[in-house]
Amino acid sequence: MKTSGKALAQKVERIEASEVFSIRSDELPTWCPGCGYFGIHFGINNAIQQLALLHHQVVVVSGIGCAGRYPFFSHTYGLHTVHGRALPVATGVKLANPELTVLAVGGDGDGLGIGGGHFPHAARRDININYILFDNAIYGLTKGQPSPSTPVGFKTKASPQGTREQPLNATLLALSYGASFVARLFAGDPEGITRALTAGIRHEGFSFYHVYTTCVTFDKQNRTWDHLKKSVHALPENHDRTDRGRAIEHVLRDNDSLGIIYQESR
Amino acid sequence: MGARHLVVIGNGPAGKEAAAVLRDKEPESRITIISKDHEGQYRPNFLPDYISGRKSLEQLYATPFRFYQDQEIKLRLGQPVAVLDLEERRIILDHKEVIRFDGLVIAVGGRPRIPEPLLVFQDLMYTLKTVQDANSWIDRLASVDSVVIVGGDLTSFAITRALLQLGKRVGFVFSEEAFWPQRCNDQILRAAAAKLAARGVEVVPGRLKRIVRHSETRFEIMTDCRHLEAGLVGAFFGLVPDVRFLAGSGLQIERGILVDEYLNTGFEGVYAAGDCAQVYHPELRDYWVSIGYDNALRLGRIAASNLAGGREETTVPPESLFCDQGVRANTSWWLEF
Amino acid sequence: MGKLDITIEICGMSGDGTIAAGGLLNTAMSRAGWSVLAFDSYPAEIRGFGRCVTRSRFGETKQIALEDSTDVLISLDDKQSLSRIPFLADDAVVLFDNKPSAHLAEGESIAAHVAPGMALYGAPFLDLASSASGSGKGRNLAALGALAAIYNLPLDYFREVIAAKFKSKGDRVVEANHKSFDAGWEYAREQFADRIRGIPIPGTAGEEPEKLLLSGNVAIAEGALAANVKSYFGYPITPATPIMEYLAGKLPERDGRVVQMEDEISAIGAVLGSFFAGTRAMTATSGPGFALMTELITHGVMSETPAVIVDAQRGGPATGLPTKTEQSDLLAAVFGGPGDSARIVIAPTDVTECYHYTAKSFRLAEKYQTPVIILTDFFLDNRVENLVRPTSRPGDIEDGNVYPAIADRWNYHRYRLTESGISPRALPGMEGYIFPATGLEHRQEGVPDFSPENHMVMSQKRRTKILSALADLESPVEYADPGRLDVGVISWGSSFGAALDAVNTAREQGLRVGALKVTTMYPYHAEEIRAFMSRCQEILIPELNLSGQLATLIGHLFPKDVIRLNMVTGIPIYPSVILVKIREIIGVQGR
Amino acid sequence: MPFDRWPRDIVDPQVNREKSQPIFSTDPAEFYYLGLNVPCQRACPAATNIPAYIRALFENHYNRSYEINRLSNILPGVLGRVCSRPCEDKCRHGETELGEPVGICQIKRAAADYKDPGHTYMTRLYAPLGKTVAIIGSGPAGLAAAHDLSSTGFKVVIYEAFNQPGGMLMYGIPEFRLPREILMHEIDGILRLGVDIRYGVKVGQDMALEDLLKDHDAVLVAAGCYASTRLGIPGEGLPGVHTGLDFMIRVTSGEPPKVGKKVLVLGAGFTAFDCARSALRLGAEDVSICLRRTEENLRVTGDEILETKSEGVRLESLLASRRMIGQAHVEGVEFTRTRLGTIGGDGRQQIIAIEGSEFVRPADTVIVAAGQRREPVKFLDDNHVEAETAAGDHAYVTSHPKLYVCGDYATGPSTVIEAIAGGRQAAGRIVEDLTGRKFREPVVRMEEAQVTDRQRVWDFIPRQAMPTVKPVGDRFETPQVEVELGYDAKTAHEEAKRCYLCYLHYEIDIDRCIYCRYCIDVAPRDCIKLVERIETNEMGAIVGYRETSHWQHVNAVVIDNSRCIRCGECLRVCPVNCITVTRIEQVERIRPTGGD
Repeated sequence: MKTSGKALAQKVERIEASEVFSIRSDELPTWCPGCGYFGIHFGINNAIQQLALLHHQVVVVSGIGCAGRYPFFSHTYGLHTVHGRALPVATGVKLANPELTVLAVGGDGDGLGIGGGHFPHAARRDININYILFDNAIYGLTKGQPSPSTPVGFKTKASPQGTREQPLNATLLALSYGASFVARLFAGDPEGITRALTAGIRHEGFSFYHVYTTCVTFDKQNRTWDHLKKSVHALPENHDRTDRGRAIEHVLRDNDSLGIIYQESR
Repeated sequence: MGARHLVVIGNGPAGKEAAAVLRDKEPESRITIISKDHEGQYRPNFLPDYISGRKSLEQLYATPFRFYQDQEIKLRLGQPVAVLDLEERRIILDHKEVIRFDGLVIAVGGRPRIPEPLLVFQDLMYTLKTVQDANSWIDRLASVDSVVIVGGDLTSFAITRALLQLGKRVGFVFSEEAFWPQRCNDQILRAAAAKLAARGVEVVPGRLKRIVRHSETRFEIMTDCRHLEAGLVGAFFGLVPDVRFLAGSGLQIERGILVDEYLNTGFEGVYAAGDCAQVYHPELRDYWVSIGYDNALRLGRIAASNLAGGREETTVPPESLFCDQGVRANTSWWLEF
Repeated sequence: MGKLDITIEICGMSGDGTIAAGGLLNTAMSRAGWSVLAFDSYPAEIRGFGRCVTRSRFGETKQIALEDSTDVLISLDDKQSLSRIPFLADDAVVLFDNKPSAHLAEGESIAAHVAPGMALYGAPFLDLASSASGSGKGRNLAALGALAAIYNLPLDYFREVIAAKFKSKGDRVVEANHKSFDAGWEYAREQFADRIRGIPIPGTAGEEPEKLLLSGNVAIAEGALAANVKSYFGYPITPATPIMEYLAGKLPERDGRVVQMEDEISAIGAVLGSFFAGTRAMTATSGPGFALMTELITHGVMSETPAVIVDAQRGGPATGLPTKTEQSDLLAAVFGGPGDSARIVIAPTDVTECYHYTAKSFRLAEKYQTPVIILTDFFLDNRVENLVRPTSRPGDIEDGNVYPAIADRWNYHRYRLTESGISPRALPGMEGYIFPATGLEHRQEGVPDFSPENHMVMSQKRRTKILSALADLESPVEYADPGRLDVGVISWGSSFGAALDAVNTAREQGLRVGALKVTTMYPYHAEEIRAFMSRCQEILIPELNLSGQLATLIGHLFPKDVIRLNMVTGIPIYPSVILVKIREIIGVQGR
Repeated sequence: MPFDRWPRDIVDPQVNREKSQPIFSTDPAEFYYLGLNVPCQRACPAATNIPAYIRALFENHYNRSYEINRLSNILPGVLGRVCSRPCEDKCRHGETELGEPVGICQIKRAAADYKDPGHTYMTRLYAPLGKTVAIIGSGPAGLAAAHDLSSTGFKVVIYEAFNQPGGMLMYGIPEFRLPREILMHEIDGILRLGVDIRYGVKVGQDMALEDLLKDHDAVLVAAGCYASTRLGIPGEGLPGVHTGLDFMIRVTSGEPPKVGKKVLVLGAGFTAFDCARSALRLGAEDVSICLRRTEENLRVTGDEILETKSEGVRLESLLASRRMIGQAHVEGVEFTRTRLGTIGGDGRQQIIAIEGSEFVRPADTVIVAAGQRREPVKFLDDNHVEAETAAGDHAYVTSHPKLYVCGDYATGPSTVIEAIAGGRQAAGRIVEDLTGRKFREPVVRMEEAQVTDRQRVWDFIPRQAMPTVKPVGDRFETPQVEVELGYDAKTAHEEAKRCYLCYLHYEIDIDRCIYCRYCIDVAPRDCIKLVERIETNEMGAIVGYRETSHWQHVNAVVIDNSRCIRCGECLRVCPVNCITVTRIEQVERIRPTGGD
């Protein structure tokens, strides 16, 4: 229903006064309009603001890909590294200065493909970094090739007969790699992202956030907004997030539940 | 930007002349000419001779592009004006670019006029105002040998002469709407008809009722007295100022944009000159319109000079104005006829 | 208009369909009989970041370089196109959308910058497409339609290529695009009725064998297919990805496969493994991926395992300028990696050579048991030329493997010392020839041996082998009159076309100059190059890197310092730039 | 900043949302919003719900479309032909870059033309209140007031000086513009409510105003403007000189005056045009309309000017009449030239007659259509009552407590739609004064709307031309030939598609927006903005946006409804379904028992 002009104006003024967006950089993001990354960006920003982290105490490390651009749009320290190497670099940053809040961001190609070898070891090492995987199941920046999380049968120019490889389930991987904090999230639910991050950043150890998102430009068939909005749902209320085995069992059964799936108690 | 931005709409003789004078008077100002034509400035009065082959295309074009470059006049060709906003002192071009101005000379010239009752036949008649029009005439004349002229303005006599030179048969249906902006009176009409007939033109009596197209090169023209056939029909009812974009601007338009003897439109810094202007004559206590190349140049000069701070009056000897039914015109062509 | 030579440029924001429109234009023009050389540039980001430009040069004779002056500019986004203004010819034609979605301040429209003498054609592309198809997406096609009308281009070809391009998306998409195109065409027909230009239709239409529009990348893939490649292992990276995508559509029909690997390290690894087992395979990458591969490439050198690697160069270092052209990987390709690891490096200069050199590279790799690196660059990869479908040259694609003799069975030394350095290579599955291959230094049998003598001998063997390949590699080609030359221009890769174009113009102007094309980068034909140099007063080496990498590699063959012309602008070098330099060296003013 | 502004779980808000009840508001800010964003309805003096009736016609609900009109403007079939169309001047579609306004009026006519022949409009009737009101005059104002008063429960008696109802509709508008059966049909629909009408009674002459005031609880004077303004120049009394109104009354009553070959019409209003065109139909050969200013200033629509010129009438500008020439009969008019002067307070250039520029135009008939003014309805003592203009032009009350005025009589000559609106407002005033209650009041109705099926291609449909009788000669066969033929049903439907439906309000819910700009990407024009601030006026209505391209300062993505053309593209792409559509329109709230 229509909001009154006054209420709308006041809402905007409240947002302005809150300075909640001071966590954004000055640059308009270059992601395609409609990209799910905007939702993730929104969620991450709100978490940083909500936790009242000092912007200069936050470092965002990225690899290559559309998500690799992230540091340019965030009013924090940023390090745009090379393809697949965000995690080792983030590890170095955190070890060098444990005071910093370190966020490693990257896409599914970056983190599960070329950088897939770093993922288990970051989890094993359990350094207190936050790894946010923007999983749109496609290589967007290179114009739409299948990625390690692309489902079987997905057709692209590089896979005209449809992909044959089984997709990787990043949540399941993280659980089995021994990550001490695992959340599964959705770009269309920035509030959920904020909630998970506020918990995960406080978590002492490697926190992994698997975010389902979209590529509106190159994926019109699989992980679209419409499909995601229909399939995702909250974790069951009785979900026990302290039991790794049960968490794995749940994830094997249900690929679409969102929330903090596992957190090792410290 | 400290310098004034002076804009001239129209790149005809009046517009070009105005810009040149402005450059002379205000060396520091930014000057822009906006023209909807794609070609450079040409002499419309040479078009009949161009059709008959007595003038070349080169002779039509009056001012080379070099001139604008040397004078540092920005020439925007092929860019029609959509809106003139005198309140905000800005022009919105058809492609939505917004141009602000400090001073303005409107010198848009005219477009061929078709009287409203004949609008239904508009597509069947050729007019003559631009080089493209002339080229269309040349193309079509290659395959027809008879032409009917309806109307009867000053250009119609020039084209009739050109057609006779080309050996075409010419029929002429006078209209009381002819001699726009004047109307014909019987006396002139008889005199004109006699002159035309003496040159071998078939002057058709009666009022134009209908035009029927039988084929691309066969038209039937019906007056209330006669039917006749021709390969091409030309409409010559004078020009009306090409000022559709002025609607709602606040400028007063009758047969032209009404301006005072200093060519001011009543709005500060906004002038009109050339065929599109209707100028007040204090001595005659009436408005007059100018027709023809030399008049346009003169008005362009005066408008520019006044925009640049001068106070030059348009002085035309009353006796040089042709007057009929309360409408006066000054034309070099008239004398020729 | 006399002899046809027209450069048409389409410029827009990424997302405007600029590249697609350029592709359609090139295809249609090629079908209609024109010779085509086209090159697009687009930003790394899919949307938002930047400008897309397609430049197509059409002519009656084969075009070898792009010039810096544009005859026709189609502006799909004026903000982006403003940057193209300086490149417009004095009598250029500019098509633009005259109904943008918002008001523009003075100067923001391209119309503000079109000089008198140029011709401005305004048509509401967006509105035309929206009204014809309900969506503004077809604005690029409306623009093409207007272009086709203004130049009286043969309509059927456009309709055909549009149908072909969108066929896979269904009839409705085809129809929508046809409608947008027609809307542009009809609008222009009507509005510009008296400003139709027309250009001469080449007399060759329908007479010559049908020409294909090939990009360097597709030619490489086609060359590989001609050589019967079985596997492609790769990882997405601009500008090499199209090779993978093209092969992905072709290889499965031929019992082959494309495997997208998890990174470039695994890609080169799989290629080496495949050749080791006797099956032709390849990979393609660009600078950053190539850097990842260097270790395994040197492994291929050490273990004498064949491999075919395309390094599609882009702006560097590091991630660099993914969508810009540069020729700065030359020394890395020739010398990069640990140890003395000579390998074969070849660099085609045009699309046809992309085809032939790739086709041949498999045989070279097999025969000389070494990785073969094909150096291309963004410009060459993406530029499109139309040519008669190439077929492989005799001998190029034959099996190059040197198999061991029956006599050596049960007594086989994989790395046996020979005069040429080439040791017969057995393939797994051959009974009686079992050997270990290793990246450790090894004896003739293949077992590790770090003794001083052995390392010396085996290093020399590998070097001799590579040098002996010269006989099978393309010699430099001279383009010059006999006798003394004031300036000799040596160039390589995609820059050579511009060099030759400049030299041709200079010769027409009566200057004594010549060009030398070098396509074999390592080992190189020192004698032939020296022979050319010896009759030149000065040697000019234009190339797209800052340090002058070719000049560094071969400059020592010339007694004086060679003159370097280096540019790292991200765009191809234009003939006019080289011509100015030639005239400057000779001491003539102007172009 | 509270971070609990995510009042949702992950469900598609479009799917599970319950349809909410409409809200009614009297907040002035919402009225302001409507004025800015539904400009057609605001431009209509009677506040006709234009988008709603166009949409109804689009859905082929002709009856419904007619009824929506009927609710506000009482005489849709008549207005569909003769309305001055203030709405079309304000139509969004007519904004500079968007083409031409929707043919709102012609769609209205189509609704009237194509409703079921047997369709009867059911007026909501209240129980009789036992009070009576007399209305002087049965023109549009009187009829509208009679309609409202009668349906509210008053006994209404109309006193009409002529022998037929309709006032200017019957006597001022020629039949070629308004066929009489259409007019009578709609008048009957009003009289049917129980309105008594006495013909041939001129109050103040045939009957005393005092008697009326005695017999009725209120008297509403809606007697129009029937006194012709004279130019006050010599020779106006000559035979062959007519006033425009008298000329039209004689033409419409079937006793047309003789017209000569050359006719000059002095005047610039609708009447001047009607006179000129009627003169042609009476056999004149050369008809000119003489204007003091130029065509630029005419209130007449462009179509009307074009049709008039096509019939052969000439428009001549810059003429001020000085005197009529002639002895026994008019032979011509002496004019002076006028010229433009300085810009006056109205922003227009003053027009001054030039002394000494006299000249004569010969004429056989001269029609002076210089305007009308009211002829006061007088008491027996020759006094009459003035409207209390202090309370505004539409105050309707007079210094006499039982006497009210409306329509042209109150305002001076205006338009049919203004008269109808005035009549209805005067009726409301009377009702309130006599009962102390309000039965009707304007409110803003808001209701969540479903997405429309509008298609972008419809925005490019050109305005459908109104077919007229062609060739022009066929119009003169009888003076009754209606010149405008009306849209056929298909054309009307096509034209209806063009309406943007501005009554739909698109809004981004800031609480749910992820700032992804998908909507901006697909927007057809700069209608969605990245804003730092929203500017409001003292009422709290939005008046502007402070835009920014600095990511840090993008506090909201907002839809500027005054730029929005309701294409719906944004809504179709929004990934988080945060765009809502509200149908917002001004309606008349009817209180069953009346309210305060």
